[in-house]
Amino acid sequence: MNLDYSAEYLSFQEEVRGFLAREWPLKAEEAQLPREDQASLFRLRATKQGYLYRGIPVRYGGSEQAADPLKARIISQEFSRVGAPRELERNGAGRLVPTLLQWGSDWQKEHFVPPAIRGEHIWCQGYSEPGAGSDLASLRTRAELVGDQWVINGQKIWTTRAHLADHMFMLVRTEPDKPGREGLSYLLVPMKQPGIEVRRLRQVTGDASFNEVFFTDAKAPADWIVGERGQGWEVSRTTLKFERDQMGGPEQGLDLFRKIVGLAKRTTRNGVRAIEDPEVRQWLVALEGHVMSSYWSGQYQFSLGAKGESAGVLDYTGKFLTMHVIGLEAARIAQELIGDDALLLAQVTGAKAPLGNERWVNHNLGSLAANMGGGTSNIQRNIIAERGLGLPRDA
Amino acid sequence: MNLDYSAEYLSFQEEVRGFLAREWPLKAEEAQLPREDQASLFRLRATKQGYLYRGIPVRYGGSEQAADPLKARIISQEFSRVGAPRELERNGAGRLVPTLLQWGSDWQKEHFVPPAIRGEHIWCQGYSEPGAGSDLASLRTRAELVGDQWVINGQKIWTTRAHLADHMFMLVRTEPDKPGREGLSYLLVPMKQPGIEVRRLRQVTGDASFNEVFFTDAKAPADWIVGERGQGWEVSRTTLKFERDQMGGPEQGLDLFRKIVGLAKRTTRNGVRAIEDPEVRQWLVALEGHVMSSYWSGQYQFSLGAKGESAGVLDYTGKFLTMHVIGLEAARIAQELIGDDALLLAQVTGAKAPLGNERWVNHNLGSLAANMGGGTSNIQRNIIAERGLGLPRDA
Amino acid sequence: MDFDLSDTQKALYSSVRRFFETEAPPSRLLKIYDRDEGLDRDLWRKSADLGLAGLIVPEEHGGAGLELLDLAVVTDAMGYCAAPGPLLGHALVGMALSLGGSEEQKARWLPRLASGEVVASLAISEHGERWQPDQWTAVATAGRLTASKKNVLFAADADLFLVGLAGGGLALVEQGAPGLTVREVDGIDRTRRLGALGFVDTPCELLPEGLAVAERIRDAALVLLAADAYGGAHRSVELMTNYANERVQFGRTIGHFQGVKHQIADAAAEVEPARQLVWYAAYTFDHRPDEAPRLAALAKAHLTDRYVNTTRTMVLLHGGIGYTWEFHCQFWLKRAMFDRTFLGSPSVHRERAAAMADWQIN
Amino acid sequence: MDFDLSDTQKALYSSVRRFFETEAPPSRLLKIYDRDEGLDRDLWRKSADLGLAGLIVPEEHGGAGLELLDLAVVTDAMGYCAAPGPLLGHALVGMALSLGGSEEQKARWLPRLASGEVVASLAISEHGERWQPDQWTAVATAGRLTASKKNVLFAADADLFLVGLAGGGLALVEQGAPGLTVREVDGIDRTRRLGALGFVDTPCELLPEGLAVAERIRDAALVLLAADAYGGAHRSVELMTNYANERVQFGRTIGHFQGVKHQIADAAAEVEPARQLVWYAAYTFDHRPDEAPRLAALAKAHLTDRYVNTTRTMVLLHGGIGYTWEFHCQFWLKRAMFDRTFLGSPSVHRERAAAMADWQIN
Repeated sequence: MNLDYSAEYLSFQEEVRGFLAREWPLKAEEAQLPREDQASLFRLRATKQGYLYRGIPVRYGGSEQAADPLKARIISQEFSRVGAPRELERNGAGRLVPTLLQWGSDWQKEHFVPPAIRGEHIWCQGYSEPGAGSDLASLRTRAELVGDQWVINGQKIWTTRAHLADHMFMLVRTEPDKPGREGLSYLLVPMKQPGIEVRRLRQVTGDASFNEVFFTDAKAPADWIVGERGQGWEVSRTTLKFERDQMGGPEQGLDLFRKIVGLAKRTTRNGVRAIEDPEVRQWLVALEGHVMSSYWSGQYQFSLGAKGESAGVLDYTGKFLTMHVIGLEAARIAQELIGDDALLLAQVTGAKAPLGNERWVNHNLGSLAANMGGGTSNIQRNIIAERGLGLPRDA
Repeated sequence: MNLDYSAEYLSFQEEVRGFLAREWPLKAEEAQLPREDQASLFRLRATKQGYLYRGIPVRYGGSEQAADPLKARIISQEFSRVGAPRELERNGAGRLVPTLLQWGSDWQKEHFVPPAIRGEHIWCQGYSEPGAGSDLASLRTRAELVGDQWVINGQKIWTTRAHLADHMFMLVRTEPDKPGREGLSYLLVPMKQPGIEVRRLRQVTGDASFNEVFFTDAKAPADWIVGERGQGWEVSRTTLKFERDQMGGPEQGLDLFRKIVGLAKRTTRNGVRAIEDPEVRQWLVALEGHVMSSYWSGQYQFSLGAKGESAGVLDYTGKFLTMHVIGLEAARIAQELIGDDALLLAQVTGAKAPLGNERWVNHNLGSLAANMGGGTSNIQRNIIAERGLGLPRDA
Repeated sequence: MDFDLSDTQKALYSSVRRFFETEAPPSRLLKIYDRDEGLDRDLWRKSADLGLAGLIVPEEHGGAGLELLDLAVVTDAMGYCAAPGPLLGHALVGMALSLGGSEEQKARWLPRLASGEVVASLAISEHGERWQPDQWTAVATAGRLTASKKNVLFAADADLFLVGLAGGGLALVEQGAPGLTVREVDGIDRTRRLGALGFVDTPCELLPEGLAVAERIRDAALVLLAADAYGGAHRSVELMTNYANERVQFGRTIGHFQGVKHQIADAAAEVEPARQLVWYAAYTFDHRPDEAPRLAALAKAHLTDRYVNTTRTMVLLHGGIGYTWEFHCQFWLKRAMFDRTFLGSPSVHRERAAAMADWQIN
Repeated sequence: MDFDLSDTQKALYSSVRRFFETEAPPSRLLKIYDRDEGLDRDLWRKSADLGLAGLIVPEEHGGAGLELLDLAVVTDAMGYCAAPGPLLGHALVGMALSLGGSEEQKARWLPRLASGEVVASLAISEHGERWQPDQWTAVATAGRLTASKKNVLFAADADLFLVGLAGGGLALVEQGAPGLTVREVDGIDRTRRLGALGFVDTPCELLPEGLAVAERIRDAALVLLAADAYGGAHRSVELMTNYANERVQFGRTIGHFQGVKHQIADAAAEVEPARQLVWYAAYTFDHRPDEAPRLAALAKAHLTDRYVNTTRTMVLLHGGIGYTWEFHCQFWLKRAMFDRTFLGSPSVHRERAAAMADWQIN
């Protein structure tokens, strides 16, 4: 066990720091560009330098570096330290791209990967349906190959950013005579067409980042299928895995913990600063026990990953601990700390994000939403029990 | 809503108080009798007065009074106030007797009820088996009618007081060709015979109140079956209902709460009396919320019962709340309060019952045992969900 | 000796529940959540016609002269429906006037409160978590008040405010009085709108009775919040049960899954017996005043915690749909958050209950 | 940069686990629980032959010269097996001598401690929950000690005691010294026997270094208790999983029931990631001493709470059999209760961790 970097990596760290000192923030007139353009420009340079999109071939816009988790980690830490733009993590670059690199045709990779990692295409993910939340095998939206086009009919729900997206990657039923998962295919679909209607769904916070998407004879070219017909379930697992990895990381718990501590310093309880209240201190340190466990087990998983080893049940518990133990307990503590600010509703949309304690009301509500992104907590428990511990699957 | 007694009941209360003032404790040379004999003598007099065994016909040794829950309650409260012996609540008087009154033959009632309520026969209950804890339908101990005798082979477990008992009432499989519950009969069996071997099972407290009972060609007379052949399941429900009513009553929670408060007064935490510690006070009042809910919903159930009405889901939640919410939380708080006395093991058997704080270690262990008497907490949850709320039965 | 509601109380519960189920179903609640309508005067008038506005106003002043337990039963039914409206504050102002007003004040205001013609509200909360009578700091001098109050129910719509003063004094201020400004805030529970009041040299009229009345009002309010919380938590258990019996996943209704079943059973076991704690707290308010302050604190702390837990479980169990603005879960989820916070959080009242306990003394 | 055990440490873990699985299986533990045998000298000798007694004793004094992390790995494996014996106190006395003993004391004692020839134990706890160095009150005057200590591991069997003194001083007392009386008590966890010591004018020998060493010993002890707790909690998750895969109820293994499954999953999610918290706490002890006291407190509080929760769930999930003396559940259930209480409860260490936090300062 050694938490220090070796000389090779210390020198790589220096190199990255040097690059960042030169390149971020942008200088002179470049600094006058709109924020998004600055980020794009910087990403291009960082990719050229071999710091971003390291797993993606150069011909698809990546930097094609040998896999080196330690270097990746140093880059991530150093970029984060100075607030430099990192890889896009949205549906396109974060979820579709790894899937295409594994399953896509050459044409698909050439056509879709570069604009996705540059953020030029916005992608949304069409998995959930009203009748099938956690149970993807029972999806009913169907696609039929008519001539050289897929014709799609049905409905998707909980589709983040569908109202902004250019494309969707989706699971559709293409083989009606095959049961459950075997009848599904993984399809890419252009969103801006007459056959697609997007309706926004508001959340309990009043914010609207989800959508329902209705398909009525919507079209997609025949060769926009990823993998074979009936292979959709398998293809989608790549994406789901990336999704799971993205949510509930160990740093997330640490960040949240620091914010809660900050809140306890600013608020009052029983006439003293909340952070001096004996009960609050017990709660905070009890929470910190989970947070530090999550963080250091994350570091362990990272070290194993770097050696190509599996972390066993930890591969399944991490997200559950972060979202369902730490997230819920943090929400509870925050609600205790903010006193009668808990009577306020925070309006979060865009720039109107609240600055007062009422933002913790939204956090409190948001801790419930942890359900939707990656399956409900009960599904997570099943996964821990079945895949992590080898208990039998539900009948 | 009225929590006062009407004039009729106030006068009944006076009558009971007068009786107790005269009759308990025993006077003169009667006061020199062994404690158990004093109790028996007093019970006889109280039964004659119509205060005990009110639901049991005079010819079987009861006092045969008209059902009056309010009077029963007054008797219970007044007897309890002066520490006078009440009805025996053990397997015989508490469980077998109501079952026999409903299902038994005249001969069985005459023969078994009087000695049971006088405490002359000690009964044990033979339900659980090693392979079938909560799942009585899968019992395997069998009895075969050979001539005028049942011949019993098999094994029972978790049998309280089997090492002391004269008789057992048990569920045995008499109809091997019928499935599950339909093959069971309810049998009375004499314990002191060569075909029965009792092995004591110690609990984690070191105490041994449970047993395993082995049957090898054990015998019972043919007419010691209660109800018909194959009706055992139905007959046993009477007993189970009484068992459930006996465990986890609302006063139990109140008693426990008072003891925990007493403990918090005697112990120290963070340099002050524990009862002055802000965190302990929060725990205690939070626990009291459940305790008072349990107590007053018990009073409500009592009032409904007196009117012959059902309390719906409350009929199923009471015991769960007392044993699995209140019991476990009280155990947790006690463990916090006793500090390093938690390192001690209390020896509880008989008169060696511990007087120091280490008795709470046994309470802490005992809160886990709540499982065994009336089914595990998960079974209780199923019952609440299925019978109380109408959710579907497990497949 | 009978610890049960009377037939009249049971009928009252049913009729109030039916009334709000009809007049304010979830579709109506969604409209209220969507549009900043303020007080629904039509609904208020109808509920006043039902007798709710004057339920505990003495009969000689035009009310029904009932007890807190009756009002708690009504509040339980309203909690079940997440019923919108200003009844909580309104009824408490009526109680304060009945208990502590001068004969002239009673004669002037109570009949109009009982009929619902005048809508009243309590203005007691101050900045810095000051909810309790012994914490109030507002001072009235020579019939003039300069102060500010927050968390006032339906501040923009009420006609009459009862304002808490330092030392537990109470004063009446009419809407539109000189120097009175009202600022509405966007509260978490839109069925119970909130606003802040500013008073600058505003004329006010003191009630002859002070602290003792203020404490009674506080205790009554705590019991009513507990009653609302029970009603809502009970409804949440029902909603979960119904959903579990309808929603199909993996080929069967999710009520078949033990995980779901046990979550609902745990909620029911915590919530259902607590209704009788509310009843007993109301009963002590009406008949055993020595026990009442402690029971009120205990009930408010216990029930509102149960309510928050239960509504959170409800949302989790519903998955995505339960988290949408359009679906009905949010009405109870947010009402629970309101009930828990309004008039002081559970931990505040637990510490109060501890301080009042007999184990405190001996 | 590699946050993982070394291959040597992994091998150490496996061999220690295998050793105790073979030498002290549940059937052997039951015998220890049943008969008051005191220290099992045969087992002790064998484990000393394995090198455990001298693991962190410097090589020049006959030990293996390893770090606390290595000892924590051993303790993890021993927690997994609920291994009986005095290693905890013994190893800490060796550490104290290494860190704070005179050259003469080291030369005299360390080789015999490392070989296991001498069994050592810590005598630090005093009446009134005084576990921490700054709470000790025992005073030695002119090499003579009159005091009493409780909760001493294997008090009747140890040959050498390290006694905590007021101000954090440390003194050696030999078994059989004049004025020393030993009283055994019946502890909850019979794999780690306890006794009380009385000293009346008993000769003792001070260590030159005081408080700083005492605090290091305390931190090491906390980390080791946390490691034991992880090992035991991990085993408990395994035992539950195995039982759920074997026990048949209602026609299938109970692992099919979601209720059971989710209880085990919840336990695993809390327990498994906490192993790395133990590692990090040990790592800071070895390499980042500024962070070590806080991490030790945090780890002890967190792990022992997890351990108690998990073993209770384990017993509940086993039903009746889990509650019997004969079945193996009790070894871990009681060990958890021991680990939680010994050297101070989680709430004590949480408050210490809070007091040491950087949020305390700024």
